[in-house]
Amino acid sequence: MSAQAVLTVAAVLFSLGLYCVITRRNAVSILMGVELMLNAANINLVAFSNLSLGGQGPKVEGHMFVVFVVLLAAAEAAVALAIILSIFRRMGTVEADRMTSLKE
Amino acid sequence: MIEFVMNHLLSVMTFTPLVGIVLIYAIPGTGAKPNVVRGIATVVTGIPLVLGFVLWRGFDPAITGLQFEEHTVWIRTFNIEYFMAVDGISISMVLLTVLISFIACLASFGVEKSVRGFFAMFLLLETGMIGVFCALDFFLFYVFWELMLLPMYFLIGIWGGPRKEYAAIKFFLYTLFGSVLMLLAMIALYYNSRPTTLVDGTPAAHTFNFIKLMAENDFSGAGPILGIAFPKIIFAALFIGFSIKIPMFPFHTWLPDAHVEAPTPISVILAGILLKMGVYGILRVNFTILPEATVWAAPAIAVFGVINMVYGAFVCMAQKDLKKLIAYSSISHMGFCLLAMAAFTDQGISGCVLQMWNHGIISPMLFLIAGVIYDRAHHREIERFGGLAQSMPEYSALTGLAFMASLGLPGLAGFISEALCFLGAFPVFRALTIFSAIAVIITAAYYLWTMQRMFLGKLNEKYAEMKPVTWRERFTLYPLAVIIVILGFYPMPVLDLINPTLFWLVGTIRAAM
Amino acid sequence: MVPSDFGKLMPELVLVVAAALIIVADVASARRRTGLYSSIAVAGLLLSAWLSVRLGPDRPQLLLGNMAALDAFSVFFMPVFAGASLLAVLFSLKSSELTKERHAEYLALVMVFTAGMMFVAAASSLVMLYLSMEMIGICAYALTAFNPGHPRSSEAGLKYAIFGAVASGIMLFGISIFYGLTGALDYPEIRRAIPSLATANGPQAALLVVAVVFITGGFAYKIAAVPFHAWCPDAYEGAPTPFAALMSVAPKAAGFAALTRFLYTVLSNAHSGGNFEPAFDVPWPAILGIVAVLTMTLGNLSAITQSNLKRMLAYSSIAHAGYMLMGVVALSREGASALCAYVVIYLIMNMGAFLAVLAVSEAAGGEEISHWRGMGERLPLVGVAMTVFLFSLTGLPPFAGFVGKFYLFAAVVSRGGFWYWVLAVAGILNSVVSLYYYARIVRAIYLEEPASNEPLTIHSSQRVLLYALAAATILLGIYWTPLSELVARAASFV
Amino acid sequence: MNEPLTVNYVWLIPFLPLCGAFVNGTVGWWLQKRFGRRPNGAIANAAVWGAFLISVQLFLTLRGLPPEQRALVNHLYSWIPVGQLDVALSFTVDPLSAVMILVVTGVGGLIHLYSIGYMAHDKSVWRYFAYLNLFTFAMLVLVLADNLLLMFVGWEGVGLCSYLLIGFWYQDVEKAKAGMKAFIVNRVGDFAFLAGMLLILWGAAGYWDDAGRYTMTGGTLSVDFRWLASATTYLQGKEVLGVSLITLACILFFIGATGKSAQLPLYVWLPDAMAGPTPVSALIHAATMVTAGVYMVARLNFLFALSPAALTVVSGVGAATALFAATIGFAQRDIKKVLAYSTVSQLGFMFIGVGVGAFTAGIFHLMTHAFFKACLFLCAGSVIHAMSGEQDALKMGGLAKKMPFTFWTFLVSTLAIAGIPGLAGFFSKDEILWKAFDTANPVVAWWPYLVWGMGATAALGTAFYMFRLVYLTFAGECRADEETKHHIHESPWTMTLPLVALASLAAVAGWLGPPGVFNLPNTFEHWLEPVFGGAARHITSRESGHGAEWGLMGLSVALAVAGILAARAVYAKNGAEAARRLSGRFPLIHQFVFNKYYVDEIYAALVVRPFMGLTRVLGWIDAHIVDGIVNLVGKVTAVFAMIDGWIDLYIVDGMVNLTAWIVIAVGRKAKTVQTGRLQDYLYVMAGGAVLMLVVSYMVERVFGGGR
Repeated sequence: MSAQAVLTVAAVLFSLGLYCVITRRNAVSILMGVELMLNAANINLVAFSNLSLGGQGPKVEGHMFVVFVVLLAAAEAAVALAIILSIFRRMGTVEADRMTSLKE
Repeated sequence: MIEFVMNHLLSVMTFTPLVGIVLIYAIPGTGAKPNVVRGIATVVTGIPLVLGFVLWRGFDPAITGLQFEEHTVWIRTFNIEYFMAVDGISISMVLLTVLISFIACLASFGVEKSVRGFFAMFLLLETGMIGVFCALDFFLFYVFWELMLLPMYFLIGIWGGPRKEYAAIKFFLYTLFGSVLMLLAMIALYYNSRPTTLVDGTPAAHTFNFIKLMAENDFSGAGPILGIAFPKIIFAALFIGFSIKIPMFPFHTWLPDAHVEAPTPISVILAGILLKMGVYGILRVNFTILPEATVWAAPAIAVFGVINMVYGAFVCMAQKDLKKLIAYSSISHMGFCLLAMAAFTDQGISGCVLQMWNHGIISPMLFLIAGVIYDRAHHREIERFGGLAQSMPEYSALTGLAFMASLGLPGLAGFISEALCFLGAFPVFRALTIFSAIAVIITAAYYLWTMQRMFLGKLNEKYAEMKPVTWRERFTLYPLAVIIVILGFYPMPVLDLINPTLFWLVGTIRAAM
Repeated sequence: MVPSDFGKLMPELVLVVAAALIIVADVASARRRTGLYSSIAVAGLLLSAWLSVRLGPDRPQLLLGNMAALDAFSVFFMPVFAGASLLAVLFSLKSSELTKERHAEYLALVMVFTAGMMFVAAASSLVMLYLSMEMIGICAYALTAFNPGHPRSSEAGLKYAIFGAVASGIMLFGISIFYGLTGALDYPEIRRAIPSLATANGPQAALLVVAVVFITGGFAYKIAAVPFHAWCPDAYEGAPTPFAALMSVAPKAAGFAALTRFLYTVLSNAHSGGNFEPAFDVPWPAILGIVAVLTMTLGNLSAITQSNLKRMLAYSSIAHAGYMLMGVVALSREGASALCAYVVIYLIMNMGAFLAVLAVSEAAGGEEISHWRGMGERLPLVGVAMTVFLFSLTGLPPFAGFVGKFYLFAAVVSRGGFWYWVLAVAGILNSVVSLYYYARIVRAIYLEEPASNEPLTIHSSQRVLLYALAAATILLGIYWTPLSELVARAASFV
Repeated sequence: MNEPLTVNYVWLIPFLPLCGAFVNGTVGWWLQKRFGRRPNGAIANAAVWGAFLISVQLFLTLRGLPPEQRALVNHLYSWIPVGQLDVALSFTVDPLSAVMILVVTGVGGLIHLYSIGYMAHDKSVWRYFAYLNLFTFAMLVLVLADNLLLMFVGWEGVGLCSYLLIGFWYQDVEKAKAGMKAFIVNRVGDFAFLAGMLLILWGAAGYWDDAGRYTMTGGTLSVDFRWLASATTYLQGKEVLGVSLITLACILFFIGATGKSAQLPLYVWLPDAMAGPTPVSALIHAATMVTAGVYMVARLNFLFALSPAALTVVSGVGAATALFAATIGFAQRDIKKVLAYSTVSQLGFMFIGVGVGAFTAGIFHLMTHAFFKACLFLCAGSVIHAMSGEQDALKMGGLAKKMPFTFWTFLVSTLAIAGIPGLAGFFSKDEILWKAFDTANPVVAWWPYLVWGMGATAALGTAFYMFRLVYLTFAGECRADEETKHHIHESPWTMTLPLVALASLAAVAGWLGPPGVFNLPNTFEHWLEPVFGGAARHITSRESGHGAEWGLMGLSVALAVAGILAARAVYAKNGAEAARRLSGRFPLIHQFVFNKYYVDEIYAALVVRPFMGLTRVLGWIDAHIVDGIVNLVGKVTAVFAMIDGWIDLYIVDGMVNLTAWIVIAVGRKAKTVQTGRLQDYLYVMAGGAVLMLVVSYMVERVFGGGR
């Protein structure tokens, strides 16, 4: 597996994630887009950990990092979902478009 | 005690007003007793006045260097020093400041709205003003310079006339714009200065010390900024900063608004002292530190000076409000200073500083006069008066004296400085000087016209019963009148003070030509 | 992992322990003993600050296997964070926005948040950086949305969370590419790989640009720089005011600390005289310069039209981030020390301003400018203190804000060069513009008539704090030698 | 040159009137209230007469010295010592200023005396005497000044007093305006004076090179007249802007003189100045102040003598003014206006004198004119006093019988001004005309004939209109109404005594300087010789000879007699009717002359109105454009801020959309950014990140890595 292939896959995944984030109106969907972006990065990290792009041999750091990222993504999603839930209770919607009480 | 005061005369003068602020708020019950506050303020402004007299007597004018030095390290990281001293240029301004502040303090007795706050701001302003004239460290100078902004903003903004808020913020923004340019220039000068030592002997990579910036540095070698040679752009930045204060055309429009809206004592301070800071700054900073650039800019300064003189005078003619008229006349009169300083002749520079002094005496008197009539008639529209000489003879006589002094009538103070300005400028800017002298004619025209519309002719019955000049007003007006007359025939007290230093200054500039 | 490193991590650990203690105490007791929890928090923060000061290393050390740096720089920031959080805790004592029931939660989150910031400032590895930034991020989302009774609070929290998640996603993607390019995640090792990148060309160069820009973007989000600033006003407005005050200062400071460390130690080569140059051909100083100008300009211009004080202060904090970026962009030891100085000064004056807003909004019933009308008469000393803070924020002597501005401009000017001068002039003009909206508040305080003449009172603890902060603002403006020595030491980390 | 002797009491001469002014000005109102009007007048008179006595003492001292040493200096202190410039407050008494101080204090004293009676009913006599004393002070400073700058003090000081006194009855707005006009017109002259002073001082102290750079050569610039006189050789041949420096300076000085001495084109203020009390007109606008210009030219004789061109201008303007003003005198009805134009005309004569280098003759005429014109004005004052304020000569008539003193003194003075031999005016005027004829003009050869011709015509006119006035006022039937007629009375002794004294002087003073052909000692010329001797060397006579002098003298006497006879023929009987008849016959000419050739209106149209227009335009520009620019900057900032919620962010938004379209191929019509909508925020951020990328590339390409 070449670095180029990995990068391409990751980039496509990242772009899809970003696309999702930007176009989706449902807060949950947006969070899912974020997950895609994070996973794009994870693919990179894992791949580069095995490839010797920096001129060194395979390493463990990348794998380790990915574990942390997954963990954190979950935590983040938990907080975000909690907030979404609270909003849903109050406003009956999770559409990001509707939340415009804060503006200048 | 006396020894301490004598050793720290300038600091004591500068910070006594701050002590006054503390007193005003610390003494219980002052909020309900405005007269106590007024009394404290009078004493507290009186102390610098008395010390100013001591300073004057103790000053040896023959020495061109610094006197009454107080020098210590303030912020070591940036080699900032607490450096206060006076030389011939600054002492004249310090004396003017303490005098005019005292008179303005007396004139402030009429203020009825939150008296404590007013005098607190007033005293803070005085600290800033004395500090500016004493500071010889650029950073310290800048701090004092900016320190004046805040009280001035409030004094105009709270105790001013109907459009006070507009005038206050305009004043603030204008001067802040000028001073931030000055800040950049100051930092640039600092970083391009040569290594030197601080007052305690420790080595310093750079310096803010005016004297060292002048004596040990030559900024011709510093790299250009934004594509313009270093001395020139620094000169320009400083000059714009100072010229806003003067105020120089086309940066002058804050002045009429500020004057019209400011309460009388603040107009007095503004015209008497604040305007002088611009010229003082140019002499103190631009002239000494950047002599080559000064020479380069001299023709432009002269041209702006002439525009100020003639344009200001013309615009005066068109004014309907007495205070606005006096404000524009200040613009016109400060033009003399610019023209004269650009000539680099002994007479010119001396005329410039003497003109500052004289204008610093005359224009406060004019504003006090405007205040007297405003207190009685509650407006200042020239056209709406008429024949006041009949109902207020003493007031009319004082006004006449002030007008005559301002239009440069020989025998009164204004003449000597204007004559010196012309004398000094003429050998260098012949055509310009002659052209600028047109201002003398126009000045006579607008003052006499004003005189005629307000005081002569048929008495406007509405103002037939006017309260005569009160004793408090007399205390503010007569000292100035006496000084105006005395200096007209005997200007030596001021000339003696300023001349040696100024000649030395002009000598250094000429050496750069 | 070396166990002795734990000793060096005491400041952070103390905070975590304090957080745990608060939660335990809360769970253990039926009554809400706010005083106790707050005491624990205050004690923890004080202890942490004291420990961090005591840590003061003679020479830089790397802890946890190069993950965290313990050097003058990080040690400088730790007490700053602790101090800021301390203020936030004190602010919260009498704030009606925080219900008594959930005070313990709030305090615990603030503790963890503070520990996170300390890690951010110390992060010496991209892993640590990401983790600690997420740590403060998650706490911040929760704290912003802390007040479920307040509809804006949740909305702000959600926006902040999603925005933060996307930003961290972008940053992580950048990190992953950077990892690919350098083959390392901790700074010393990356630094070793950098020289080989200096001559990068082709796709590698392109990747480098993407990596640097994406990572910078992550930082930009943290410091609320344009164009990653949009969350900031909403979050500040929605968050409980005590936390908004903290958020306007501390995470930004942490972001700046991390950014500075990353840029100076990883992406730059040190030159003699304490200046730095980019180590390879990615024009990040120019980008950051542009970002700085845009940030301060947009922040100031947007602030002009605000009528809600918290929002105005939010935009003002965006503008101040722009100023602080000037210190980073200066790429010199002077720039770093200017940044440090500004952080401290900004902390004092901005938190002071937030406290004043908090106090007055509780006394007068709102955060709009109109609520401040005639405050000079109704609450004279609060008016004075607010005026001091506002003029200090403008950067006028003799207030501390001027010293901060002076530091920043001195750093930029001392670099010289055309673009630095453009930056300096842009900064200086911006500070003139900023006067306009700060003065609007001052105008309301003194120049406008009060809506009613009923005397107002504020809580005495707030009063004392307010005066203390105002006094500090003035004092630091007049005599700042101690501060200048501190920041000079902090900036010596590279 | 000899160092002048030092006398240490000259300063008392101006100081006494100053004290008088001070006392009257500060406590005078109280004195008047407490003790009546007497003390005010007494103080003022004492001050002036004291000064007169000291002047006499100085005159005697001066006479006791050998001619070449006749200069006394009283150096008080360094007034404006700045660098090499050292202007002293110093007074000098030489033969010229001795004449002047005697005239000023003597005539001035008489007029002070007269004023006591004249102002006996005014409600603020104290103010009047304060002004009058102040004027005397300023005038004395002017004539005693040892240098140009101090002279300028007096020069403007008299202008101020003139302003104050013209507008003495300021309640009348027209009078106040007349004062203002006088001051401002004088200021125009002062402007030129100042310019001339600058030019001559710096010209004498150094030189300008071709690049315009100035180098100072001299040591101390004491700028006194002796220093200036000694610098003339240095000044000769120097040019400024292509013109001889001396000529330019002299012409500037002369413009100054035209202001003060009411010459063309700046004479317009003097007729209006008659608004002041009549003794003031006598003192200021006839005897002393208006002659200051003549005195100044005479004082600077050493300069003017070196510039034939400037002298030509002076004599030309003088002659033109003499003639012009005389013609206006024909048609005036106001007794004081006639005298005013007569003064302008006579001043023209003086300028003819100094303009042809006959400085002695000019000063001589100045002195005699002071006597007879002061007398005429005081008589006029006496008449007006008697007529209860009436000034229209057509409403007078037949006063000779009722006011014998006034009539006879008026007649003597009129004969003197008309140039009847034996009286003072004859000698001085004839001397001037003769010198005008006899002095060669190196610039324009025929100039002497022209000047003489104009002068002689003016003399004819003078005789005519003065006698017209005599006949209208004193002859025939009284045309006043009964009420006024009833009040007509001779004035008290304080008023008639000065009349008699002045008339006597007008009668006999001429014998001090008889014409050369009389072969009598010319005391006056001899007296002034030390002052003008040097200048005289530069003036060449055409050597017209005795015959010509006799002939011209005869001719001018004949002209005077002709003028008198003509006036008698027309006005002796029923003068008012004659005047009306004349104006009826030549209505256009009469209107034209009566309205003073509409000069005031022309000035108003050409100078005053454009000037006021300009001030208004500039005022508008300042308020709207200069200030507007600044406000605009402010407004733009504010507007920019206001709309940055949409316009500014539309742009950002647009770019976001653009990049979004390019990169993700998704376009979405998002509206604003700070909308509170999360999506928009994300757009900005993603777009921003992309933008940063793009910019990075661009910066890298364009600036080579951005270092």
